[in-house]
Amino acid sequence: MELGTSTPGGYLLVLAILLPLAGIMLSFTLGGRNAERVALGSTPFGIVLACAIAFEVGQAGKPIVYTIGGLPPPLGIALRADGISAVMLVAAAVILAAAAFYARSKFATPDGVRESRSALTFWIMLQAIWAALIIIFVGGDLFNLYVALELLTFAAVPLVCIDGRPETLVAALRYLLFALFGSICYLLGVALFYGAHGTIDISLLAQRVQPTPVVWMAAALMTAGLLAKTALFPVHLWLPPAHANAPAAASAVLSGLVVKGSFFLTLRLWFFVLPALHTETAAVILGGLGSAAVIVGSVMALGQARLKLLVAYSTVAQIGYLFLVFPLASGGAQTWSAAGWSAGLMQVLAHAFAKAGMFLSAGVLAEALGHDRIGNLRGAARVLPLTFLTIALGGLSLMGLPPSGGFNAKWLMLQAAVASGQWFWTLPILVGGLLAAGYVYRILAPALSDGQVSLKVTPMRSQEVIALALTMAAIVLGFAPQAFLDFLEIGRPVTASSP
Amino acid sequence: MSVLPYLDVGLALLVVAVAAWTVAARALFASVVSYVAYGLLLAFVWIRLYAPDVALTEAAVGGGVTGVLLITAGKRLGALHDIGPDVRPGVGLKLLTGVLAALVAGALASVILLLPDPPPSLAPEASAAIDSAGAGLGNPITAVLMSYRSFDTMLEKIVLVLAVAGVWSMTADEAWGRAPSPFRRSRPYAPTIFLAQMLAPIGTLIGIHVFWTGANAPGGAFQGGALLAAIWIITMMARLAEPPRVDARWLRMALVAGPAVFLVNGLTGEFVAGSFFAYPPSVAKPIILFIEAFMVLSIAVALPMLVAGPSSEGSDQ
Amino acid sequence: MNPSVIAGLTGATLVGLGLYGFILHPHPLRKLLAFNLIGSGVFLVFGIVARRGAAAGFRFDPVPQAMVITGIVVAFAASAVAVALILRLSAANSDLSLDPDARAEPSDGEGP
Amino acid sequence: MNDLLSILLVASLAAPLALLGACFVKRWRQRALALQWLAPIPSLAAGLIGMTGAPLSRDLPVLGFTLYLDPPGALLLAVAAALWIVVSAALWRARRPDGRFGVSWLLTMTGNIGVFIAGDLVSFYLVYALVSIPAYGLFAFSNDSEQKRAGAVYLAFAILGEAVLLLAFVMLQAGEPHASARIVDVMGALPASPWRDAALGLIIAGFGMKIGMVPFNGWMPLNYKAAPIPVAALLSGAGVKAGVIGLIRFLPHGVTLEGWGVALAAIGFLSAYYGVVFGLTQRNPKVILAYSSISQMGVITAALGTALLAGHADASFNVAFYSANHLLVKAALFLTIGAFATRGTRLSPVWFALAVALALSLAGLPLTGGALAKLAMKPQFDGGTVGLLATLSSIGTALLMTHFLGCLAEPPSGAAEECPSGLVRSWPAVALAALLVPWAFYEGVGGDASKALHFGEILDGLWPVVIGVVLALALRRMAWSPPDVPVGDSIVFAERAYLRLLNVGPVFEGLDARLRQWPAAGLSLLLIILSLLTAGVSGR
Amino acid sequence: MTGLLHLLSVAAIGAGTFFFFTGTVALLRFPDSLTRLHALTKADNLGLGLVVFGLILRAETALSALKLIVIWALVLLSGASTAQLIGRALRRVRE
Repeated sequence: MELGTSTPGGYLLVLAILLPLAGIMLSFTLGGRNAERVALGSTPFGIVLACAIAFEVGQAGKPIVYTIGGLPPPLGIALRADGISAVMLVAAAVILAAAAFYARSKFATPDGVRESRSALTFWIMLQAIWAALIIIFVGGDLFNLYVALELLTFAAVPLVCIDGRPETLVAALRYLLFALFGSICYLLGVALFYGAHGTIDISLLAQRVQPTPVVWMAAALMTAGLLAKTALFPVHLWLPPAHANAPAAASAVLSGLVVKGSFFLTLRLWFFVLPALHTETAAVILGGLGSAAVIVGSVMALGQARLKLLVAYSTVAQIGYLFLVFPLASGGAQTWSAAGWSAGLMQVLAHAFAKAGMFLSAGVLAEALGHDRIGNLRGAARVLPLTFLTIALGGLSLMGLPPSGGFNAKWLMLQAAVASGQWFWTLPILVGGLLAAGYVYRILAPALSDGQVSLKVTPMRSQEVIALALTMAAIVLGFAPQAFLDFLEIGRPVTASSP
Repeated sequence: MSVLPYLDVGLALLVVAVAAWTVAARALFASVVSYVAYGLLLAFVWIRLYAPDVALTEAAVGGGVTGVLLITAGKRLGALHDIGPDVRPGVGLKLLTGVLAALVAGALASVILLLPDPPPSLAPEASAAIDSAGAGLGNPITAVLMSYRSFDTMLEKIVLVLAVAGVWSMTADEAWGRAPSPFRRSRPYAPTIFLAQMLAPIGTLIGIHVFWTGANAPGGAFQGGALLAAIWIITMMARLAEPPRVDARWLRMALVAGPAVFLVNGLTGEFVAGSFFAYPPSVAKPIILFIEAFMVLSIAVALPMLVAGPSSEGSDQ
Repeated sequence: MNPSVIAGLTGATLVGLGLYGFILHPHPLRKLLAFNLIGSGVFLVFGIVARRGAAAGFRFDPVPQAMVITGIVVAFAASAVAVALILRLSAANSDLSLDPDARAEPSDGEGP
Repeated sequence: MNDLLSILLVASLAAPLALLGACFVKRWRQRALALQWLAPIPSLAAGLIGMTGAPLSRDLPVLGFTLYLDPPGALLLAVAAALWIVVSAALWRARRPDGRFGVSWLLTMTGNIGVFIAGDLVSFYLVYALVSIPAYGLFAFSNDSEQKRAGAVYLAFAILGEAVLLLAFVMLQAGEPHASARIVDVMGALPASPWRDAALGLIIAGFGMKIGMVPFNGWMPLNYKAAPIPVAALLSGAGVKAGVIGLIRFLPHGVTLEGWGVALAAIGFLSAYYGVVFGLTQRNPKVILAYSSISQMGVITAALGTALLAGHADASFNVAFYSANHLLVKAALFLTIGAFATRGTRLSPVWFALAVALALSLAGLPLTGGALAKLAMKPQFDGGTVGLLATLSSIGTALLMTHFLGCLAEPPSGAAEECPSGLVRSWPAVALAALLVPWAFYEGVGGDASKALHFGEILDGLWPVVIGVVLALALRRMAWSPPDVPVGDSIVFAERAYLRLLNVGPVFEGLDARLRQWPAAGLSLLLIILSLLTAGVSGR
Repeated sequence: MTGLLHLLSVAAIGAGTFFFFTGTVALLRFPDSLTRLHALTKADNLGLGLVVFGLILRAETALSALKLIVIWALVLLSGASTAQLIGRALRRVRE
């Protein structure tokens, strides 16, 4: 494979990255209302670029590559987009655009003010998250990815505490410090990789990597760092308060996309850098943590009194599912391994859309009712039908009922578990589904029952529709054809590592 | 034979001891001061590793600017908020943490000793590339930063902009748009003013010098910019200059100038040199110096803004 | 014992010390200091990698050194954001503990 | 013909879905809900056409679904569709359309139609979920604590069943070497699949939950007690048949699996007697009907078990016919409760005679549809022990149904209001139809209806009924008072166990709070580093 | 480079190191902050001055000699200012 030279269409990758970067700088310089205009104005271009990249990848049938400055790795930095990058790029662009348009009313610069703190911060950070995610999805150089990860953290933290309440500040600080802990572990791993093999380019490393203690230490450190940023149980301490306290549009992006960024890099590490190694035990460890996350996160979600905290704990649980991909897709060229791989990516996408939609709905709900206490939702569906439809559809995907992306993910995961004889993993998948049904029931059953609820504020129809559109995307994923799953395989290194 | 190995060991022990004190000190402020000393000592370790560029950076940032940042914060927090004794960890926890941290450190140390021999290196490639590409840069680090890994460098500058935006986002809503609070409220002492007055011209000169020589010798945009930043900080501490309002247009433009010029140049690279972020070989050096000049400006503005923190109420008179 | 081995061991020790402080110290600013200790330990690992990579007339491999410079800047930016956040928190709240139960999740749903 | 049938099959699903879509537009909602009774018409047509002839399989483009119709499915489809039409028409004339209820109704209808024509694993799973879960909305959206409880229990079983079936379907799929998801292909590959036994166990458990198989029976009495009469009629009649068609589709045909056959037959007969015994302890006619359903579904399970035991390939026809009869009769019986409650004591003898015939039809009273159903089952329960067991169950059914008739005089509160007047007025017609319609279909599925008129057969059918009735009257005369058994019997234990399970909540909360302490999280991270390192270095 | 210059250079650097050493000893041994400060500044200025002088003798170009002098001057400047500031701070603490 020629991964060291630019391919046709590769320039799109650079453009996709530079667009939001330029947006950040323009927004920062122009300030005030222009920050919002720049951010909103660039989203359509971002979506178009993401789709163009996906199209190119699909056309080529193999990853598209760009070597920056024409200087190939190991000295230079390469960008690569394979199937999963392309799909994630599109998903990220769509969800970010949705969150941006949803947030217009809350983060508009008030009249009579030239510039307001929260508006400027929001629009800059949103674009920064976008830029960081794009780099994470297409980056080919581990150190470059480190900088992108930091960019992601620096952008995400101010969003958590954007309204300045003390509890959001604590949540943000906890998030920041723990994320920094994660980054530094990751960086140490990068240093060791360089020390061992003299390159940190993903595809070059994949060719050179040997199962030495140095490499294992590097992998362990990087994985741990990424787990800290992904908030996989038991290092999820920062996630529930951070995601539950942020404004809805930010929560949607944080839960739907930001944690997926570090998860994506974990995938890259184990499946793209280390595919040649025997990683079964490590995969079992990751799967075990994922299973624990599914169970604990779901049980915790069941017990929450506030909707946003419930949804946040549901994220803890759903992140757990993602990590089952490690044992389920580690079989290299085995057929079941492909199912495991598709399952993992399907889960990433379905959760991203469903959870973003649910957080946005929770925001509409909290705004309209003046609270989001689950105990006081009796009859709320009568006044907020569209919002509860969104929650129901999102819940469908979280539970893994058809037709939804969540169901497809579970179906494929179970398929891989059964076909590979790894029975154990079916248990958390099924129990997690049952528990998810439990917490979705806790929201929906009272809301749909008879009861009197009065609206404090009339919800904005546009916000409700945006949330619904996102969850509909999660549902539509349930009809994804085989071609889509094949697309996800583009560029996936399949070595015949026997289990 | 040579005394150098003993000096190395002594230096290492000293660094570790100061670091240990940073962790162990009871009082917050003592810990902060200890960390600043540690940062300066570390610069010597870098010299011993033949990394003068890093040593410069470490001294300027690790010891200098971070020092001001932490000491300011430590002073504000030290008396006010210390965590009560009730949350102090118990012995068992300390022991467990100690053991696990030691295990990780031990594992790290052993894999460092196990690093392959002969070691892999990109030095030959870098050397060859510098010769052939004709970047005209004698300092390989600058070549790497500005050419091979220019993408990283640009991103890093954007991280700085974002950090400034992040710091500013911690402003209380009422105070938005004002200037950050000055470093001292009362009138500064005469020696501070004297020092600032003396240092400002010399320091500026040295800062520019460090940036300029960076093309061929240790130094470069970041180190030069950090020096200029330090000068501005001292000037503000002496209240010879006041921090600017955060919504000042010139400030914003100065902050993004470096990454923006970098980005525009990266874009044009596609048309003039056939690839994004490539330089036409014949004019590579002038272009790089041109970009670096703007980066110096951005760094010199960004670091003081990061240290100054968000604007606060009543800081606008 | 050549300098790079010494520096490597120093780096590992710094990482260990930093980890200890980072995990145990309740005060966020102390955590931040510990984070910076870990960070400098990590940079030293880059440093010895660069030192070991001396070749082709260079006394060091320039690539890891360049990464350290980038890393130091990023770490500084992180510290600045963290300090701003800590100071903001101290202005809003006298308790700086990060313990999740000391400050329960918001008692009411008057959230955003 | 096949083209017409294909179109009808697509229309069967498209019609209710189109109405569902219309419900989301405010202007159209009222109209759409009022027209619900039209939606099952294509299904009825498809069922009637498909009842004869070869099975039809159609792959739908884009969606990747397969539609499949064979005569057993078509029979159930037609009968279920007819029931939906009748009840919908009556209900939505009487009742001001309520969006929540109406959408649940349409979704359940779509699922119920779908289960009979879904031809691949995924779409079957989808429609099966549709027939199970939205039904919650038909009775549980109220503030009445009994209804809420019934709803929660119902949903718990439905979701649990879904989970079990999901795993079962995954195993079925994994056993199919060519990655085809068509049920026909999958079932063809099952006997040779390495996951055969696990899959079968899960299938029996999963569909068992739907048909109230012991020990998964507890939700059914709660549900039928809580549900309004028309809803109970539909759920007990048509809804439960989703489980039956599931067993028909997903148990292997023409293959001898002795162990599974014996187990299934045993558990079937157990359910059959269990339903009778516990039904006798109840006084609420709705609850008694629920126990009767448990019992009748037990008979069906037993029949499928004997088919598996003998490797009998045609059992699906017989079972389908038996189920179709049960579908009609059980629905009519629920309406009987409503009709009798409305009419109060002013009962004509004709009405009473009809009610008796209906009730005893379940026990196989000669000349009723039930007699035909019993005849249809004969090959399954041919002689020997199973014959005896089947006869015993007939006696039990007669006993239980007589008890039911006795309890009709004291209808549950609200029964009169629940039943729309249209259904009360047309009740005799409905009852008569339930008794006679099976005669029209029996020949269609290859049976010989004249056989049922032979004297020997009539006699054979009559004596168990008589014994049952006499026993019931004797019990009544003796003023036997049954022990006080809570509705749903064993469900009480399940609920108690569930409540005890809730105690793990605080345990998890404690664990979570502890792990979210900063030092704990930090140490966890170090442990992760060390364990991953060890995992790698130690070699595997 | 002549031998004499070399010798002189070594002597100057050695003397400078000695002053640093005594300054450090004083820092550790002196009783209070003001005396410590006194010892430190004196020793550092003189010590650094001698070291710089020794190095100037070895400088190859005038420019690097100049740089060394600038370094010395800057250290003098900051040392003096810092000492002043610390002294004032101490006085304020005592009052």
